[in-house]
Amino acid sequence: MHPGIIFLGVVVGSVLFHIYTPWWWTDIASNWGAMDDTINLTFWIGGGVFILVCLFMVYCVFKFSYKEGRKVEYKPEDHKLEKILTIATTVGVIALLAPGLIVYNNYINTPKNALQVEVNAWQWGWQYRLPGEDGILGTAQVAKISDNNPFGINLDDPNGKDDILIEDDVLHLKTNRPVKILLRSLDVLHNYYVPQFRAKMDAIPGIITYYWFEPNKIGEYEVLCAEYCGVGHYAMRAKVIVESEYNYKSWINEQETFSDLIAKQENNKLKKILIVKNND
Amino acid sequence: MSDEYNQKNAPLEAQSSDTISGTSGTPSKDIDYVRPAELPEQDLYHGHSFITKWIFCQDAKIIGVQYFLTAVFTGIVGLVLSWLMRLQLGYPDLVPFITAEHYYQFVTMHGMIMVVYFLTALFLGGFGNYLIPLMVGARDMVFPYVNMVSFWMFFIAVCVLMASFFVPGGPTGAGWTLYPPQAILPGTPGSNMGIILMLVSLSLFVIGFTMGGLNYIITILQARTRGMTLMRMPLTIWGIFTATALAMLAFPALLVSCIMMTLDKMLETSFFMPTIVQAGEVLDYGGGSPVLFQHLFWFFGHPEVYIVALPAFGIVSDLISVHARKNIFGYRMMVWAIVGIGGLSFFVWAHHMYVSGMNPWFGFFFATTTLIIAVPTALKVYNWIITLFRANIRMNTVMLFCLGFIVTFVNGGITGIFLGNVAVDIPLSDTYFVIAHFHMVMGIAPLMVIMGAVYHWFPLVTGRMLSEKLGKWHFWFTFLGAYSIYFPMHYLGFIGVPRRYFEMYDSPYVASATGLNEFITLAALIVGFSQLIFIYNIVSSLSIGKPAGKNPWKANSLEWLTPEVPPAHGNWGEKLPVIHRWPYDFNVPGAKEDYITQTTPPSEVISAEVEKT
Amino acid sequence: MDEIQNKEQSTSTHKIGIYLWIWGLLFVLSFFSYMVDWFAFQGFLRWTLILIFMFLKAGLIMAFFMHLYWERYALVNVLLWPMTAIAGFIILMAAEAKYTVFTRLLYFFIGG
Amino acid sequence: MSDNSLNNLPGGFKGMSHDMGSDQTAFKGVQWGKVMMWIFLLSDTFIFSCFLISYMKGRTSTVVDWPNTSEVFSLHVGGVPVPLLLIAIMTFVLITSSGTMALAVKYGYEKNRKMCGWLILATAIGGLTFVGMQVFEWSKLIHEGVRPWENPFGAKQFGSFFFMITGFHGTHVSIGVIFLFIYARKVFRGDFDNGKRGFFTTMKSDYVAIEILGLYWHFVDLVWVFIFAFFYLW
Repeated sequence: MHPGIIFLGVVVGSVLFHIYTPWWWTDIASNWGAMDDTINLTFWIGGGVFILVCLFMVYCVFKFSYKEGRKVEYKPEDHKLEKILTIATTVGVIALLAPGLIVYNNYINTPKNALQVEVNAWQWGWQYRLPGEDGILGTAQVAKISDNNPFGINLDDPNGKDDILIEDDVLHLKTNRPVKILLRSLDVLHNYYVPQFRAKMDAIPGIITYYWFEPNKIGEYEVLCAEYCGVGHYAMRAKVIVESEYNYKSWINEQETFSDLIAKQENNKLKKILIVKNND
Repeated sequence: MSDEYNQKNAPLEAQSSDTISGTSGTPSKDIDYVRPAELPEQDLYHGHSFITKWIFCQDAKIIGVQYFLTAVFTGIVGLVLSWLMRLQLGYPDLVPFITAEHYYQFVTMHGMIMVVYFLTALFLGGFGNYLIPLMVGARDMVFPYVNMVSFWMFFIAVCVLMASFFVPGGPTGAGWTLYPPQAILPGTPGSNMGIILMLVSLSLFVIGFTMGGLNYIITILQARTRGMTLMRMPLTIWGIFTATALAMLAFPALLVSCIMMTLDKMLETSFFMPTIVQAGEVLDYGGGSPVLFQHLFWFFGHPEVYIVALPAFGIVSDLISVHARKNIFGYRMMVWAIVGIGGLSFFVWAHHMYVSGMNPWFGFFFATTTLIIAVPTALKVYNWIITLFRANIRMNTVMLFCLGFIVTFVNGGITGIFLGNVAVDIPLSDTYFVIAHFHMVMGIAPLMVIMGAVYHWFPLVTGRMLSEKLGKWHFWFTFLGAYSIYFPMHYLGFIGVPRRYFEMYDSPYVASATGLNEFITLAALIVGFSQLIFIYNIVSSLSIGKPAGKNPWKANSLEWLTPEVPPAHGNWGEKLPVIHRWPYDFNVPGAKEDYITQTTPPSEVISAEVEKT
Repeated sequence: MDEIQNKEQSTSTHKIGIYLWIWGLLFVLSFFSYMVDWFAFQGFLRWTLILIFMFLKAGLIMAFFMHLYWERYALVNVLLWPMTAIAGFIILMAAEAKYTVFTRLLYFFIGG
Repeated sequence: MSDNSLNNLPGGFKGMSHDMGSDQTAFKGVQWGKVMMWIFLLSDTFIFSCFLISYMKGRTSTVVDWPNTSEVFSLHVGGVPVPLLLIAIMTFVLITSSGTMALAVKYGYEKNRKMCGWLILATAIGGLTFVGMQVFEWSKLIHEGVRPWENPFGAKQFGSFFFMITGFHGTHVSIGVIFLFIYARKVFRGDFDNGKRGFFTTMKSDYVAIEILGLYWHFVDLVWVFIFAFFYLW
C-alpha cells in the first residue's frame, strides 16, 4: 500500500472523528457564548489550514514518489509566492486575534451591577463569603483566620460586619445576574472552574484574583479545581446551584452573617462561663 | 548561494577576493577561489588510554554519543512513568501501588525528564555535539575539555535526578512546572528531599549546559571552514545554533528561580511565599509572590519550547531536502524564520499564564506577540511542503518520519493558536486540551524528527544501515499510535476535564470519556512497546546491518564527506574541506548527478545552472 | 593550510592615557551617585540622576575597559541586542508588581 | 596574504554585514576564548538581571515598609552616622581594581611581564579587600538581627534579597580573586611568553587569557554598578 493512502486516511479520519465525536463541550450555562464562538472560528480557520496542508502533502507524496530520472524543479526561492503566503497568514492571524481580544476585553472588565462573591480556597476545600446589604465585602487577611473568624475579616472594617459567611462548599447564584468571583487562597494555587461557565481563574495566596460571568441556566454544576494544588487536587470539588431569584432569596436569608457569628460566639462564651459557674 | 552569484553580484561576500584584499579591484579570474584560512589549525588533544578515549573523552563525536545514550536512558525512564500514569487514568485500581502521591510524582518526573533531560539534552547535547563540527567543517568543538566537563555535569545532574526516586518521601510531585507554594509545602509529595534534589539537579544541568552551549555557539560562529558562510550552513546547524543561543539566555531564569526556591525551602526566605495558612497554622512566610516564580519559570519555559522545536525544524528541513532530492524551498526565509522565532520567544512567555492571576492587561500584549510568532512558524510549514512539490521523493523511513512530523506539527501548531489567543485559552487552559497540544507539538513532532534523524545519520555514526523493513513498521506503529493518543485527547479538553487529575470520579460529562481514556491508555502501551522494534533494529544493525559506505543517501552536506566513515578523531584527515556552495544543490539543471556536494568547486560542474538564491 | 596568516590584534594596545581618563571619570561618577544619596534627593530627580550615572558608568566600563568600543560591530550587536529581552522583562515586571501591590492594598487593607 | 587583514575590512554597520556574510568567523580577529567569555558574560548578565528584576518585583509589591538603606548601611564615624559610607568605599575599591586590571591587560599585550603581573596582583588585592569589607558588612547586618528569613527593620524580603544578591556577586568576586592569583603566578612564571600548555585543557597559554580574565573582572565591577544603584541608592 502506498504510504500516501495512510496519511490520507489520517486526515479523513481526523475529520470524521471530529464530526462524529460524542465528546464535545458541555452545554454552556453562562454569558460566555462568545468564547465558544471564538473557539469555533479558530476551529474552522485552523482546521481548514490543517486539512489543506495535509492534503497538499499527500498529493505531493502520490505525485512525486521516487522515479529514476524524474525531472525535478530547481527553484530555491519564489519571492512572489512567499509574499502571498506571508500576507495570507498574517490576515488569517489577525482574523483570529481581533475577536479574541474583544472577548478578552469583556472578560477583564466586570459589569457594575455584578454581585461579588469571595471564594476561599485551601487544601482541599472551598467556602464563600458574600457581601451583606451594603453590597461591599469587608477587607480580610488570611493571617487573621482563626476559629472565631473563619474568613480572616478585619474586625475594624465596618463593611465586614454584615458579610454573609457560607462555611460549606455549595454556592447558590441567581440567574441572569453577573457575578464577580474574587478568589482568595489560604495556602497554594487553586482554580475555581465550572466547565459550563467556561470562565476560570487561579486563586493565588498573597493576592486576590477575579473573573466574572453571568449564569443563565438554572441547574446544579460541579466545580473542579483546575490548578494543581497537591495530592488532594483531583478530589477538590464543590457545587454551584444556579436558581431563580425567589429561591436564591430564601437561601440567602437562612445564611449567617459575620455579626451573627460573633454574637453566637459571645453567647457561647457566656454560656460556658455560666456553666462553669453553676458547676462551682 | 552559489559562487557564480557571489563572484558577480556581491562585492562584500567572502569569496570575492578583490574587495577584501584590496588588490586594486581586478576581479579574480579563478572561479574556485576561496579566501585563505584566518586561523591556524586547531590544536587537538589526542586521548591514548581507554579512559581518555572513551570515558573522559574530548572528541565531540563521542561526547555526542554519550549525551545521546544518557538522554535516551532517562527518556526510557520517562516513558515507563507515562505508562504508569496512563494505566491509572485508563484503568483506575488496576495497579494497586499507584496512589495519588505516586501518580503525581510520576507526572512530575515524566514531564521534567522528557522536556529537559531527554529532548533538550538529546537535540543539543547529542545531535549538536555530533553534527556541529562535522557540518561546519571544524576538527572538533573549540573547547574540547570544557565540552567533556559539560557532559559529565549533565551525567551528574541525571544521577541526582534519579537519586530522588530513592530518598525518603520520593521524588517531587509538584508538577513539572514546580509552582510554589505547593512545591515546597507538605501536601505535595516529595516536598522535602524530592524537591531539593530536583532543584539541585536542574541547577547542575544549567551549569553543564552552559559549558556545552558556549562550545556550540563559538564553534558555529568562529570555527567554520573556508568558504562556509553563515548562509551556507545546513538548516540543522541554524536550528541548533539558535536553540543554543536561546538556551544561554533562558536557562539563567531557571537557575535563578531554582536558587530562590531552594532558599525558600531551606532557609525559609519569602521570595515566592506569601502569608500562608496551612492546617490552621500561619506559616513563617510572608510578602512573597508566587506569580513571580511563574514569570521567571516561563521566561525560561517558553524559550525552552523553542529550544526543543528549533533543532527539530532545522533537522527536518535537511532530511526533507535530501530525501526529496530537491533544494529546501526559501532557505533564507527559513533562516530568518528560525532567528525570528527565537527572538520573539522571549516576549511571549506569559501566554502560559493567562489564567494565573497576573496583571489582566498582560493578556492583550501576550496574545498579540504569540500570534505574531505563528506567522514565521506557518511559513516554515509552507516551505516544507513546497519543497515536496515537484520533487523526487524517496519514500523511505526517514521521509516517512518527516511526513509524520509535518502532520503532527501542523496539528499541534494549530491547537497552539487556540491556546495562544487569550479568550480561546480561558476555557481550554489547564484541561487535557493543553496536554494534547504540547505533546503533539513538542513531544511527538520532535520525536518524529529524532527518529528520522537516527535513521538518517545511523550510517554515518556506525557505518551500517538500519533495516528499512523494521523501520517502516516502527514508523507506522509510532505515528499512528501516537496520533491516536493525542488527537482524541483534545476532545477530553473540550469536555472540560482538568489536567493532573488522579481520578475522574463520576462527573457525568467526565464519566462519558471513560472509554476514550481506556483507548488512549492502550494506544500508549502499544506505542511504547513498539519502540522495542526500534531498539532491536539499532542493536541488530550494529552487527548485521548492510555496510553503508560513503554518503549512502547522496547528501550534499559536509558530514558525509569525511575521508573515513565513520569519521575519525579530527574529522578531516590531512586537510580541512573547502566549501563552494550551500548544501541544497539537488537536481541542478545541467548537472550530471542529482546532487552537487558542498565541496565541489564550480569548475567541476561548469555546465550546472546553479541559481542565485 | 598553505596561507595561514597571523592576525593582528584589534584590541592590542591603547595609550595609557585613555585608561587613566576613564578611571578618573568612573571615580567622579561614583562620587556623584554617592552624592545623590548624601543630599537625599527624592522622587523623579533622584531616579533620573541614579540612572544617568549608572548607565554612564556601565557604558564607560563596557566601552573602554572591556574594549567594546574598539570591537567590530558584529560582536557589539550580538552582545547588546539581547538586552531588549531584559528591557521587556523589566517593564512587564514593573507593571506586574504595581498590580500586585494594588490588589493587596485594596483587598487586605483599604477595601471598598 | 593581506586578505585577512582587519585593517582592510569595512567598519561600522557595513563591516557588520560583511563579517556576518563572510566565511570562517563572524567576529573577525576575536579569539575563541574571548568570544566564549563574552557569551558567558551575556548569559551571566541574564542571571543578574533576573535577580534584580525579582528584587524589583519583591520590593515593589510588598506592603510592609522597606528599610531605609541610607540608614541601615550607614557607619558611625565619631558618633555621626555617615550614610552608605562603607558601600561608597567598596565601590571605589572595586573601581580601582578594575582600573589596575585594565592596565594589566594593556601591559600584557605589550608583553611587559613584570608590570602585568604586579598589576594583576594589585587587582587581586583590591578584590580581596572588597570581599573583606563585604564580610564586615554582612556581619554587621547579622549582628543587627537581619537574616535571610527575617528583618527587624521591615519587609522580610530585604534580608533575603540582600544576602542573595550580594552573596552571588561576592561569589563572583571571590572566584575572580582566585583566578587572579593563579594568573598572576602564571604571568610571573612566564607561561604566556613561552606558550606553556595548560594543566587541564592541554592548550597553549597566550596573553589573550589576561584580557579574558580582565573581561570577567570588569563584568564583576559592572554588576556592582547596578547593584549599587538599585539596591543601595533606591
